[in-house]
Amino acid sequence: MREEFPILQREINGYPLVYFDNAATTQKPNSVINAMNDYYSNSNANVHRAVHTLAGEATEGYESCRSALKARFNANKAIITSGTTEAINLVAHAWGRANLSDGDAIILTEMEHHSDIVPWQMLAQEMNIELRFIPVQKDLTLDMDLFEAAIEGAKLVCVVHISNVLGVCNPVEKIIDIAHRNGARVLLDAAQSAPHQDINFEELGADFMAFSAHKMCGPTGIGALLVTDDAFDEMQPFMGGGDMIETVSIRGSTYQKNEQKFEAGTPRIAEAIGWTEAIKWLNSVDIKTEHKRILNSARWLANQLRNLGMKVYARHGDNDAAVVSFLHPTMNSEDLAHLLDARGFAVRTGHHCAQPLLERLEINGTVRVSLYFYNTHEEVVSFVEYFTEIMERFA
Amino acid sequence: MREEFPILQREINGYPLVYFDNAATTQKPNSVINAMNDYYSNSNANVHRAVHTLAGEATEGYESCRSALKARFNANKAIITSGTTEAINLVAHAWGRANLSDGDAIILTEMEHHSDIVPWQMLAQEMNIELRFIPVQKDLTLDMDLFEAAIEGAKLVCVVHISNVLGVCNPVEKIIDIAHRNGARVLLDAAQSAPHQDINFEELGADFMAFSAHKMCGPTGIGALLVTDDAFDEMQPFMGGGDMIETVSIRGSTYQKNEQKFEAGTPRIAEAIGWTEAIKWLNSVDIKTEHKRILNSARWLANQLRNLGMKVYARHGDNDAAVVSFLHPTMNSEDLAHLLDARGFAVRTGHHCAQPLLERLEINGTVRVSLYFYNTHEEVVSFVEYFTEIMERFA
Amino acid sequence: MNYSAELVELIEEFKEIDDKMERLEMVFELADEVNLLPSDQWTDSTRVHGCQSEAHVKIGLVNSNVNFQAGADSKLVQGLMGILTMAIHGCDANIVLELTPNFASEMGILNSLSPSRSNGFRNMFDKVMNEIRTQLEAQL
Amino acid sequence: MNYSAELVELIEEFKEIDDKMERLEMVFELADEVNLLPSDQWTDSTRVHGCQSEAHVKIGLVNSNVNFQAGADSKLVQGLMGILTMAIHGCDANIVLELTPNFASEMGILNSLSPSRSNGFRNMFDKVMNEIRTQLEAQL
Ligand SMILES: Cc1ncc(COP(=O)(O)O)c(C=O)c1O
Ligand SMILES: Cc1ncc(COP(=O)(O)O)c(C=O)c1O
Repeated sequence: MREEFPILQREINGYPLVYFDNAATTQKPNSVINAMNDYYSNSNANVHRAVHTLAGEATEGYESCRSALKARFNANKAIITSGTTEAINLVAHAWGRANLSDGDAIILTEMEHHSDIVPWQMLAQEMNIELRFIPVQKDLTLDMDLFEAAIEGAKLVCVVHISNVLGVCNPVEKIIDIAHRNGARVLLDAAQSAPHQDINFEELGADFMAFSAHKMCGPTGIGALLVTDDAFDEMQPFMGGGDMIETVSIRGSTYQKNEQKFEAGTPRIAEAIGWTEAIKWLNSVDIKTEHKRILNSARWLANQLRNLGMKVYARHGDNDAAVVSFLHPTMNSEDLAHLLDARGFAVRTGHHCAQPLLERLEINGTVRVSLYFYNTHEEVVSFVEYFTEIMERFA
Repeated sequence: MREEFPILQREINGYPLVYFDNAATTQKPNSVINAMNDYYSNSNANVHRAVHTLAGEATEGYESCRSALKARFNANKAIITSGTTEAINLVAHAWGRANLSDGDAIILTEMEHHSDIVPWQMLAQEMNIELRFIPVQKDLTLDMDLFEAAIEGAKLVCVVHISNVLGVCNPVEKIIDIAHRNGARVLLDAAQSAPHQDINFEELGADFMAFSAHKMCGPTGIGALLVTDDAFDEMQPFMGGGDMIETVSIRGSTYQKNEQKFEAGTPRIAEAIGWTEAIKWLNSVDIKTEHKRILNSARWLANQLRNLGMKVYARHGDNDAAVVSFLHPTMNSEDLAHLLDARGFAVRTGHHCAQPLLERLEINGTVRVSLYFYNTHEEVVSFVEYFTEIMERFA
Repeated sequence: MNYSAELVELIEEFKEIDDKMERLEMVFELADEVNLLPSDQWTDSTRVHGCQSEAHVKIGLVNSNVNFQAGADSKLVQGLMGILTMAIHGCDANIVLELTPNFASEMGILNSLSPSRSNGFRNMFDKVMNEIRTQLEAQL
Repeated sequence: MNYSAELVELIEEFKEIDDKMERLEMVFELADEVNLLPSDQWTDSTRVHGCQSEAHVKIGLVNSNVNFQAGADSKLVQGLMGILTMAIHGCDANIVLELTPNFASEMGILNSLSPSRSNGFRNMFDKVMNEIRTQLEAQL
């Protein structure tokens, strides 16, 4: 698999790149890079409504992404956005502003990424809506008792499927069940789960699901919102422009009926074509086996780091992601990351766009190792070896 | 120049591609394609805040786009968006909702693209704002007397710099002058002018300027909004998420002070890197000379088409774009486009996302030939030859 | 299903043409095969949706034979209607219902058209088949 | 400007190191050169903005000689402060003001750092120079 990813041949400071920043963004296989290259070199044109050959090819390429998304995730409606963040903002504007009113409540969790917090804070301020944050417990799980207690009066539940900081997979089936029994819709932030699991959207039962291509081997600049037919019917247009309208006159406009209603302007054509290939690539991976493999590496790594005196923030249950967030008792995280980079190890430090979670954990940030399917156990072992050397020389 | 654009080697139905759909989107030179390729193959990482080498390279690549935009257009603030459409919607949400109120007026023109109409119709409905459309006259220019009469009470003037249907360049200096003397801000839709002119944003004096990379040899999925410092200070955040915040807590959030405030979520990294190369390419072109050359070809084409009995909708003054919109007296435009495609000629038909303009012209659509710098006069001549053949065989 | 001799011949003729313009030219010529539905009889119920231009079809059953009238503001679309005319007009409705749009693919005309046009053809085909089915059922 | 002998030597030493980790190690060691500004004296006015971690600097002029105190929660940042200490501490303020951040580039340390860290160094450098300039002017 590794030879399909050209960047994995790269050297950093004379050492082979060991890319452990996959929760931030994943690398791209040749098939994805080449498809975009080929599009720009052979088929580039604007989509929809045009008659010429290139426009036909571009339109088919763009729409193939929607088909691939619907097929992979078993969804009826796939709106293409610029990423998870825009997908969530789309729900806030297109669904939230039309379906919520003064005094309604939205449930969030303390584990949310800023992208699933800030849009709701802005909406809450505009519409006088109450935000209820479900706390994260000492064992790094959500307090489900408090969730059940908080559900009354809530119209929407926004929950991260897998935490990008902890790798913890939340009990979303249960959350969806409780929410629906209480008449609340559910938005799933699947930015971290879509790359790591086979998700059946219709079966899972969420109303909205947001995720980004770049975290699942696809290009930057594109993502999607899956929506059930019912929720789709409740959505009002968000951004206005070309492609999302049926007719425009100076007296008023009418809108498209399908997903294009929410895709104003020239869409992300090359990106859609690249993403289609990334989905094909993911379809070809035995995700269950690969997930088990990298999760075991993560468990091993967590233990090694604990033995070296690190504080590790992870659970590593079977559905959790292969993410290891940790802190050195005294050494500054960015210093550590600089030293790791000196030998080619790419890890992330900082607040990971999840400050409320860190506030609950009473820390400012972590060092985060996040694995993906192209990572090997040997890489993890070499990480531990070098990490041990750093500890001996610097700590 | 042509050999820099790989797609221009392509054959369609056994004939060389003659790409005359440049107002819809332009083709990409190798430097742009290769830069993105290289990014994904060697430097792909998420931007901002990370310590490792790839993240540094990605961040520098992304920010180089902003620098290139500021330098090319002489602007202090360049917000990166997904395109012209999102840039205009950003003004509507971030500036419009914060600075307009019940009873205010916005001036638009009948020449606007749907992307510069629908966002304002949506805002007008939400906030009870009056939209005043400046009519297009028989000679295809804006009625400036009516504009002067309409300016009173207007807080914002939205005007397309160059019409994508007619190629007509509007007197934006005069419009900006009148608007500013009456205390109205001006949003320029520069989707068609940014690719064809050297624009000095500060000197021109507009408050906002929106345009797309894909129409100026850059990638899909990215565009920009230039903003003056004054107008920037009046803008409230639009979409919420990562990167646009300074701090987030469950009690509330604070925002970035610079352009990132309006760039929520993982940005369009590869696209920014590609666009940077496109801007470099454009900087290397002698735009005045090239513009004159293709404009002359367009004038010649317009005359030939008139001689063949077509109704041509164009003015072709010195600042107008090399666009020729026309109609056959009886033959269906899409039929014509299909026949043109049979010999490799890519033209666009339909309403070009400007239905109010077509309504004023009392037509449903046009056939549109739009030239760019890599087009040659020989291509235009061969177009006329084949067009003549079609007329003889089919009309 | 078995194609009519006329349709088989037409498919063969199309297959022999390599040049896209000539293929389009042939489609244009087939516009004359259409039993024209005059534009003053175009209504919302005759309209084929999802076509970029105006396209209208009307189905009648004479005994159980299909009577197909059509009209469009595009000659190309009307040519496609001409092909459909040759495939179904005057034929027994029960046999017609076995037809799939494959015959048009076999001719190579669908991939000579822009995706929106070939979608338009499929929409027209589906609408015609649905009408025939409804009217057949109504006769029972 | 002319660098102090100490600084020239340091630049040479850095230039000889190819390995990034060793270069970082040397920066770490230079953290000891800093005249520590204790964290209870960190205030908003000592803070270097645009640094990811906490970084604080304080300038005093003894006659016209620079007295440089600093502190950070990152040892790497403190090492950079150590380098700056060797470049300016105890030197004549008028001479120091001729310094540019070039010496750090010459050492190759800036491109061993992430862009945010090397920006942080530039911000620190600018803040220190501004303080020196302000205090010099106040003395006049
Ligand atoms: C004048 C004008 N404005 C706005 C747009 C919208 O640009 P985009 O679709 O790239 O957002 C276009 C292009 O389609 C245009 O020509
Ligand atoms: C859990 C989670 N939600 C949302 C996001 C935002 O995704 P994007 O930045 O691609 O919009 C991320 C990634 O940064 C994430 O990890």
